[in-house]
Amino acid sequence: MNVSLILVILLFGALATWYSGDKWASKVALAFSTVAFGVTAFLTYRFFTVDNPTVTLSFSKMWIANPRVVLFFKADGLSLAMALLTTALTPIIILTSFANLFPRKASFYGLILFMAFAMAGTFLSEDGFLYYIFWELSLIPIYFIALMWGGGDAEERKKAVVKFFIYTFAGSLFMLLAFIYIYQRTGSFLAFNLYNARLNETEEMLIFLAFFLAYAIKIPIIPFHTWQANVYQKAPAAGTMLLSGIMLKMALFSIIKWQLPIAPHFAEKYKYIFIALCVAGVIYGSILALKQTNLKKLLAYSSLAHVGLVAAGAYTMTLDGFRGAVLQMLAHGFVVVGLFFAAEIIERRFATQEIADMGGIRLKTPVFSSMFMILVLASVALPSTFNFVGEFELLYSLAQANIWMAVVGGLTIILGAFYMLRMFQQVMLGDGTRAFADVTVIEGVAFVLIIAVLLFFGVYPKPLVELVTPTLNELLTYIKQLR
Amino acid sequence: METNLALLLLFAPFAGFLINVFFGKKIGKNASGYLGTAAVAVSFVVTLFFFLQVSSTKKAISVELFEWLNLQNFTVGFNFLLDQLSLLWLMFVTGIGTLIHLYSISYMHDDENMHKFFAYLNLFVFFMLTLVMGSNLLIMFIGWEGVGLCSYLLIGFWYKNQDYNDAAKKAFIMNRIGDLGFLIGIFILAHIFHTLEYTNIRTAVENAWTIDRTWLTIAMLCLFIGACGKSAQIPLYTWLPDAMAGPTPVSALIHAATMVTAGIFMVTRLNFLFNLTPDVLEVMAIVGAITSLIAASIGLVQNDIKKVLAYSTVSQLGLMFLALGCGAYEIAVFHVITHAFFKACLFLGSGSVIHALHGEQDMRNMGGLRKVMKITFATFLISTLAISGLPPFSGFFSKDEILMTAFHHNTVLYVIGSLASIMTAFYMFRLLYLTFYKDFRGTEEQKHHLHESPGLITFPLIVLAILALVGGAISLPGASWLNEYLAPVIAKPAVHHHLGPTEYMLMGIAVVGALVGIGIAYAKYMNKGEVPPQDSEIKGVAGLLYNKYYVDEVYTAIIVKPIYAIGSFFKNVTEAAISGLVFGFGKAAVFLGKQGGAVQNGSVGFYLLIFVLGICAIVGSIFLIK
Amino acid sequence: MENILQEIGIDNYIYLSTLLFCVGAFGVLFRRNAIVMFMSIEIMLNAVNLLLVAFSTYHQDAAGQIFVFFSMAVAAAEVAVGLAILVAVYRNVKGIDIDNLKNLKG
Amino acid sequence: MEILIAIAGLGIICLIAEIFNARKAIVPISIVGLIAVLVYTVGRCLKGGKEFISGLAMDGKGYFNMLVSDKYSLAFSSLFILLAIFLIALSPDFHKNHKPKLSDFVATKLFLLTGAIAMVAFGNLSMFFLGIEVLSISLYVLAASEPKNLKSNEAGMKYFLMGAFASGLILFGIALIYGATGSFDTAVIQTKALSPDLPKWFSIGFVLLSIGLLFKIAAVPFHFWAPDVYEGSPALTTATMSTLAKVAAIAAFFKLAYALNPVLSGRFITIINVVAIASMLIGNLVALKQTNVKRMLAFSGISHAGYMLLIFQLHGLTAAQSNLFFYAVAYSIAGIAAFAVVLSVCGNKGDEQIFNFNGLGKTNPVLALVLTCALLSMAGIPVFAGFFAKFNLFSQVLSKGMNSPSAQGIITALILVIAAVVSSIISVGYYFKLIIAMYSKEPNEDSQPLVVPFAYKAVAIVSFVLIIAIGLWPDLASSLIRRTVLVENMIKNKII
Amino acid sequence: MILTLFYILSAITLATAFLTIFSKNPIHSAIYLVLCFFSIAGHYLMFNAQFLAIVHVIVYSGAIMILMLFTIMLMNLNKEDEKNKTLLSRIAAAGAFGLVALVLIATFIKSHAVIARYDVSGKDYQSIKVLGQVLLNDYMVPFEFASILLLVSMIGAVLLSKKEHING
Repeated sequence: MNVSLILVILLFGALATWYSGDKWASKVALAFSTVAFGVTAFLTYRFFTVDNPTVTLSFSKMWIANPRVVLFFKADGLSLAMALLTTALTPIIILTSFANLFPRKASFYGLILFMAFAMAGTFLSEDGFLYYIFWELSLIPIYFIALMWGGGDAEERKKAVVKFFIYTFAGSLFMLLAFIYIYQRTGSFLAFNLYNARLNETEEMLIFLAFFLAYAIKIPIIPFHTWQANVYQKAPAAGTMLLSGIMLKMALFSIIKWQLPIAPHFAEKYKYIFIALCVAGVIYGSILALKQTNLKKLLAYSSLAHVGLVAAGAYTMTLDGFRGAVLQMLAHGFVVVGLFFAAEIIERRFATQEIADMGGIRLKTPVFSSMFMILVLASVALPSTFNFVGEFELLYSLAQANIWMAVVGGLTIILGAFYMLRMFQQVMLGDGTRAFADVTVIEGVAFVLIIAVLLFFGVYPKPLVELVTPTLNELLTYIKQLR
Repeated sequence: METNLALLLLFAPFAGFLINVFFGKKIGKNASGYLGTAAVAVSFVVTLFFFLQVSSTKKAISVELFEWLNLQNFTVGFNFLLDQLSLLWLMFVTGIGTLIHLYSISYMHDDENMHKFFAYLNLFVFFMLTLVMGSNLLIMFIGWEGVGLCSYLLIGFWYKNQDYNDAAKKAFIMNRIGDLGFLIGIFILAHIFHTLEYTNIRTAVENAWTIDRTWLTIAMLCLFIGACGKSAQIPLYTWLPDAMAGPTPVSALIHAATMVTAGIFMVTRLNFLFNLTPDVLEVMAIVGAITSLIAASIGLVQNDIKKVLAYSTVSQLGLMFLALGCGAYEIAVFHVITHAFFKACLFLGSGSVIHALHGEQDMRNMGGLRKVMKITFATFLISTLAISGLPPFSGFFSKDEILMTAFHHNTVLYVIGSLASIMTAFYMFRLLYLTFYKDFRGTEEQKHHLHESPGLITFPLIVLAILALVGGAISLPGASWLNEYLAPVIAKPAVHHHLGPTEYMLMGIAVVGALVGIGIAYAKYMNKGEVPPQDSEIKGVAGLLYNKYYVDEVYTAIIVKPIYAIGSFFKNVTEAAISGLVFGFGKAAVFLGKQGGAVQNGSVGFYLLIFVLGICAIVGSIFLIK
Repeated sequence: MENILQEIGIDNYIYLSTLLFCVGAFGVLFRRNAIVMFMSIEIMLNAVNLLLVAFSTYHQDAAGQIFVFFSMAVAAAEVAVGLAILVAVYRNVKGIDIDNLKNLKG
Repeated sequence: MEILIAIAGLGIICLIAEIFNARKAIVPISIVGLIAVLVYTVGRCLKGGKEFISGLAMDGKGYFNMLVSDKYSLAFSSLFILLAIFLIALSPDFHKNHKPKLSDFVATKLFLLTGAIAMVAFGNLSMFFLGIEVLSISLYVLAASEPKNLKSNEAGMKYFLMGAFASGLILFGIALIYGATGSFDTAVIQTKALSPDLPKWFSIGFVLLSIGLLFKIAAVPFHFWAPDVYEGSPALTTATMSTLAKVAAIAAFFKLAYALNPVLSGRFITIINVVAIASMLIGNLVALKQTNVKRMLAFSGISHAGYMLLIFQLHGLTAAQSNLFFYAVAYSIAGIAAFAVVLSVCGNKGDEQIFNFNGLGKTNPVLALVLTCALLSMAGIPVFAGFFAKFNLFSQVLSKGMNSPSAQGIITALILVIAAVVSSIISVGYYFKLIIAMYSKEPNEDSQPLVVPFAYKAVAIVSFVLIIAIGLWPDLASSLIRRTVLVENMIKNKII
Repeated sequence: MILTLFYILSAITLATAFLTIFSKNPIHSAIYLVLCFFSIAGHYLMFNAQFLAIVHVIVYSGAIMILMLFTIMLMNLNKEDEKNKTLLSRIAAAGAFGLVALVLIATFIKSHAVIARYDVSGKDYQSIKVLGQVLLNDYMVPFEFASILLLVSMIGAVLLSKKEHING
């Protein structure tokens, strides 16, 4: 039993879902994704228990002779953690869509599973080429999900989605070039070999920047973020959740796994520029979130701010920064899915995303509002939520790098509280007369799962820390050694 | 055993919270109220147990649960420390908490969300306990933010009213500003000491590590900013008066007795560090003094009964910081305790009044309640005397010590503090007179319904009044039990002044000052029978004061508005520009495509012409051009 | 027997066929009558044939001349097909003016 | 040789079948025959065959080195045969209103195939020339094969005029090469080309020949015919042109370039680079505004020609031919898949505007899926074949640049790949226009339910499967042209 | 003497070629073209390639030009009704002609190969016999392939001009 099983289940699940027909699609998808999560969790458990887990649980097989590509799915702490995120969120996301009366459900859920497959593949791949393939592959389902099941004006949506696709595609092509370039040096795409490519200064710069372009667009880091808010707004909730919950983590993960170890010298030399850029994104996103009148857009910009901090932490190239980044990725994944789900629930009931049209919901829905509140609080990183753990480590790593970065980045906890509470106030509080049904059982289950994760790991993040720390240390050793 | 008891202490309120959240509605209002009260009472009992134990053994109890955060340089565990300081705090937190819970059962009885109220209160107590019990800064931070959250929830308890929600939000955000400072302070301390445990830091300090004083100063300053946020000091004090939007028991518990003293607790906790940074202490003293004066001056003219009390709280907190700034931690703690007694009593009393008047808070519409609400009046009077600093009430001792310390520290600060005290005496008596004396100025209907509050409300009042009366006993000048008790946790005890002539003179001045304040109030509101004018008629200095020096407006103008303006700029200019740039690429591509399409004009002759020119170009460039 | 090129020089033939080729190309560019354009293309092909023959002599090699046969076959085939297309066009538009064929563009 | 004979024989059988009123048998016979030939060719391909260049003079002794059967020609021949099978399979339904002409169409396509094979398998320039002429003339005929349709007339006319012009140029080039070397035999030319006293005519001739071929593959600035002709021709002819003809031309160009002079001059490469960049960018840019699918694919084809020209950034001939072959396979099969869908959708409508595709995702999800994958493959998105094709090309260019001694080499390589990447990005814009039409627009109200003939569907699905299969096992395609591990294993296991 | 002959023939060739292009009437063009072909045949004769010259005249003048003339007659095109191209495109055409001629000639002049002596192999290389041998031995494959070419053009011509019987 090794990690490739996760991918097989997800891919097979995608096909099965597609064939199962509209009536059963959602259930089949849920079943498969849950199994995938179960397998991932079991593998994680095994990871702690077996000897030499990276060997036992990895999968490696020659794929293409020329270029030399190996089907290498590696089980290390980092990849397992990200796979856990993916497989844990997928069933939740599927659950959140249960109430939606989509046409062509089979394709919809099939695409979701396929996307989960691609994303899990991205996280598990140890071979750069393979990684790139999964990276690109994950674009296609989300494109269709957003295009076909999205809301709002069709023309506007198309524009936003195409812009998103072209933009991200553009970025990743440059990453491909970078990979090819290094491959010419190493003759192999295996991460280890790529790390040891011995590039000179100019080469490192170009490669770093190529990677940066890909990741900056995907994460997004300002000023490459313009696709984000529109797509988040236009895509169906499940799509937005996939995008913000998992997909953008692909890029953050990649910074740690690929970009920094491959171009460590350049990164070390100019890291402050990138940290500053990311931190600027934090402020920029927060301030923009303040001005939003559309709920989903507000959440989008808040996401921009949060991931900016994660990226900044990753660029500090310290254990704290890396670990904080990973933990915060996981935390943000859950919380953002929850928040978008809350937005979706409101949209289902009120048929609007405009904050101004909402209000007085708390009056009608004690359960929903409590859950929403908890999510809001987690999002503003209240201690004892998972997000705090991540954010604390991130800010601490920034403080180690440069105290002013931490101060500026830390403004997020003020501004974040500002816009999130303001949003909550306008959306949920106040007086209102419109009817608003409280959460259904399925919706409630999704919320409870998310909240449980956020609170549990907020208090007891140790398992995750123990999972990722050795791997991150290893990566850091590479980075340091190569210096 | 100790661990389990400590956990019981900590989690009893949390259990109360959970039960109230999930089953509150089912078990009914009274049950949920009593349950909440019982939960805190359990904590109180356990605290008492520990308190007695520690008082006798003089050994701190520490409880270690599990590792929480794991950073490169240090780890943070869920560890709790029950030493003299925390137990002292726990005593009055749980004690007063229990009383206020009890009070709330009656006070909130008409509210449909009573179970939620108790849930929040319990949660608050839980977080407050976490804050106090935590053995490191980060656990304290959990409580620190947690109480802020509960404060937010409780201020906005009546969430239908968006003004209340605004107040709640404001409280949370202003607290968060402080929290950022706190967090940065933590970072620097962690960087310096590689630990956040108080005991470890203290050991490190005492072992005379070479510590970078600059960074330490910055760290302590940051922590002080945190304290400013939580304890409502300049410039982060404006949330507290607004926080009065919450139900009165909340104001009593959170915004008078417990949460707002978290800043003082923190500073006292870290006194061994603050001792190393006299500059920060100096700043603290100045900020405290100025806060106390400004808040008191605003309090002079407020007409909302709770607002007056709120400003009074800010002012008293300022005095406490003045004491801290002078390095007299025990004295600050002393004042915290006495203040908790009398201010809680005052708030609860005002709550009783408001309850009787069905929500009326404007003193201009009160008066003459003395006759109807005898118990309330009596307790209120005692507390007012206490806060005004008249012997032998508890406030006299604590305040006097502060002023005395300030006098020895810096005369200017002393003068400021004294002025604030005089003002306090004035406005408290103004409050008393306007509320309880003369004739009732409200509507007939209100008058008709006037009544003394039920026993559940008056009982806590009586208890607190008694405490306000005798609370000074714990630290009598010259024979302070408190100082001795706290000695293990205070690294450098305050200089204890022998009661010499200067000291007696200062006491005299204080008493006289208080009397002067009372006298003016009497003259103005009893003799002349003045009633404060309507809002629109308040002008001049009074207007300035009444509008709180326009600080809120200034903040809006220099912080909030600019942020929104920047936001607009970002939204309308930068976003549009970046987006335009991206789309610009697309548009440019389409434009070029159109041009290219236009060349494709369908004429074979033209195509061939280009063909031939292409040949010329290629052949020429290969063979003819050097 | 004397190589005739000794007298004339291969260069001259190259220039001649190049010129002839260019004249053919010119004809294609200059005229709008499709049939004259066809003729111009024939001129171009003939220019090449001439060159091939000249080179054949230059190398004293038969292959060049053989190639000319192929070239002729190609020319014939092209003309046959071209004229067939021309007829089809003529049937539709009643003319062979190439400038009338501008429907496909953009 | 035997391949050529077999195919020509099939063509003649088609013609005879018509005489004997066995019209129904034409297509099955041709397809079965071609499959047999394909199997034979692939078998030969895998079994052996010399490497291209070194094999130029060796194998064709029996025919005076007129045809060579090195791996390169065999591999490309098998691709052409495969494409022809698809194209012929599409014929009967496409020409169902012109039944009497079916034999002509099929025979023409078969002859066209012989031309294409001759173009890559030549060992002598005369074979090359005749091959390209057979191909071109067949295409002129096919382009104009709807005599009553003015568009078809115009397309045929334009193609003919310009094609004949280009043929003249090619001929001129061949003549000059002959003049310089005194032979049409590639092996002889190759040796002579390395001798120091080679007259300059040779390179002039080679350049003119190249220009003629650049015209055939529709590279900028010789691309103007392509969109008009593609648009005007019957769709099946367009499919032929954009897949078989283009691929054959680029294969022939590459072979010619390295068969005739193994060392190309730097200037020539520079020109090719400029042409490549211009083709990629202009093709994709102009495609953005097209509303006619065939025209769009024409411009897309121009840009693909540009990509394929990158192959001249040579770092190792073996790798280059393999990369070119791979690209050709990926591009042409995706093209077939796309055209199969275009035929299904527009076959009876007479025009190929994008709005005809509206709502295809709902009305016929399978076809929509096929077209989507074909377009994604052309855009170079993994895991489709087109991605590996682009990947290989980029690798090759970068590898050339990185292994060149001068800094200029790497800069050139970077410029080329970045231009390629930018144009890929642009291309997504119009490929997705079609995809969007299929998935996010409602079906046109007046449209009748689509009746898709079995052949169309079959071709679409088979080519779709191929796109994916080649994407998943890229070695599959490379094995034909190169000794891969796969081949080694097959030989070891005695499969071949 | 031969050189003079060359110049004369060349002059005729070029002149008739130009006249072909400039004649308004297609018939005149055709006739000038025939003349041009004859002059080219003259060149062939000068090279002593008699067989080729004859084939050339037969194929070009006899077959191709007749085909063209036939088409012209068929379409009744023997009128001078062709509109001129616009002045601009004519100038452009002339310019392009000038340019391409200049470039090519210049290239050839630049690459002028100094050839002191032209080989005389003494072998017979262009008699009918030799040509036949070469064509049917060495060039047998292309020769056969040319048949396919002609077949294709034949099918094509038929295909394009065949009347359709829908139910045939």
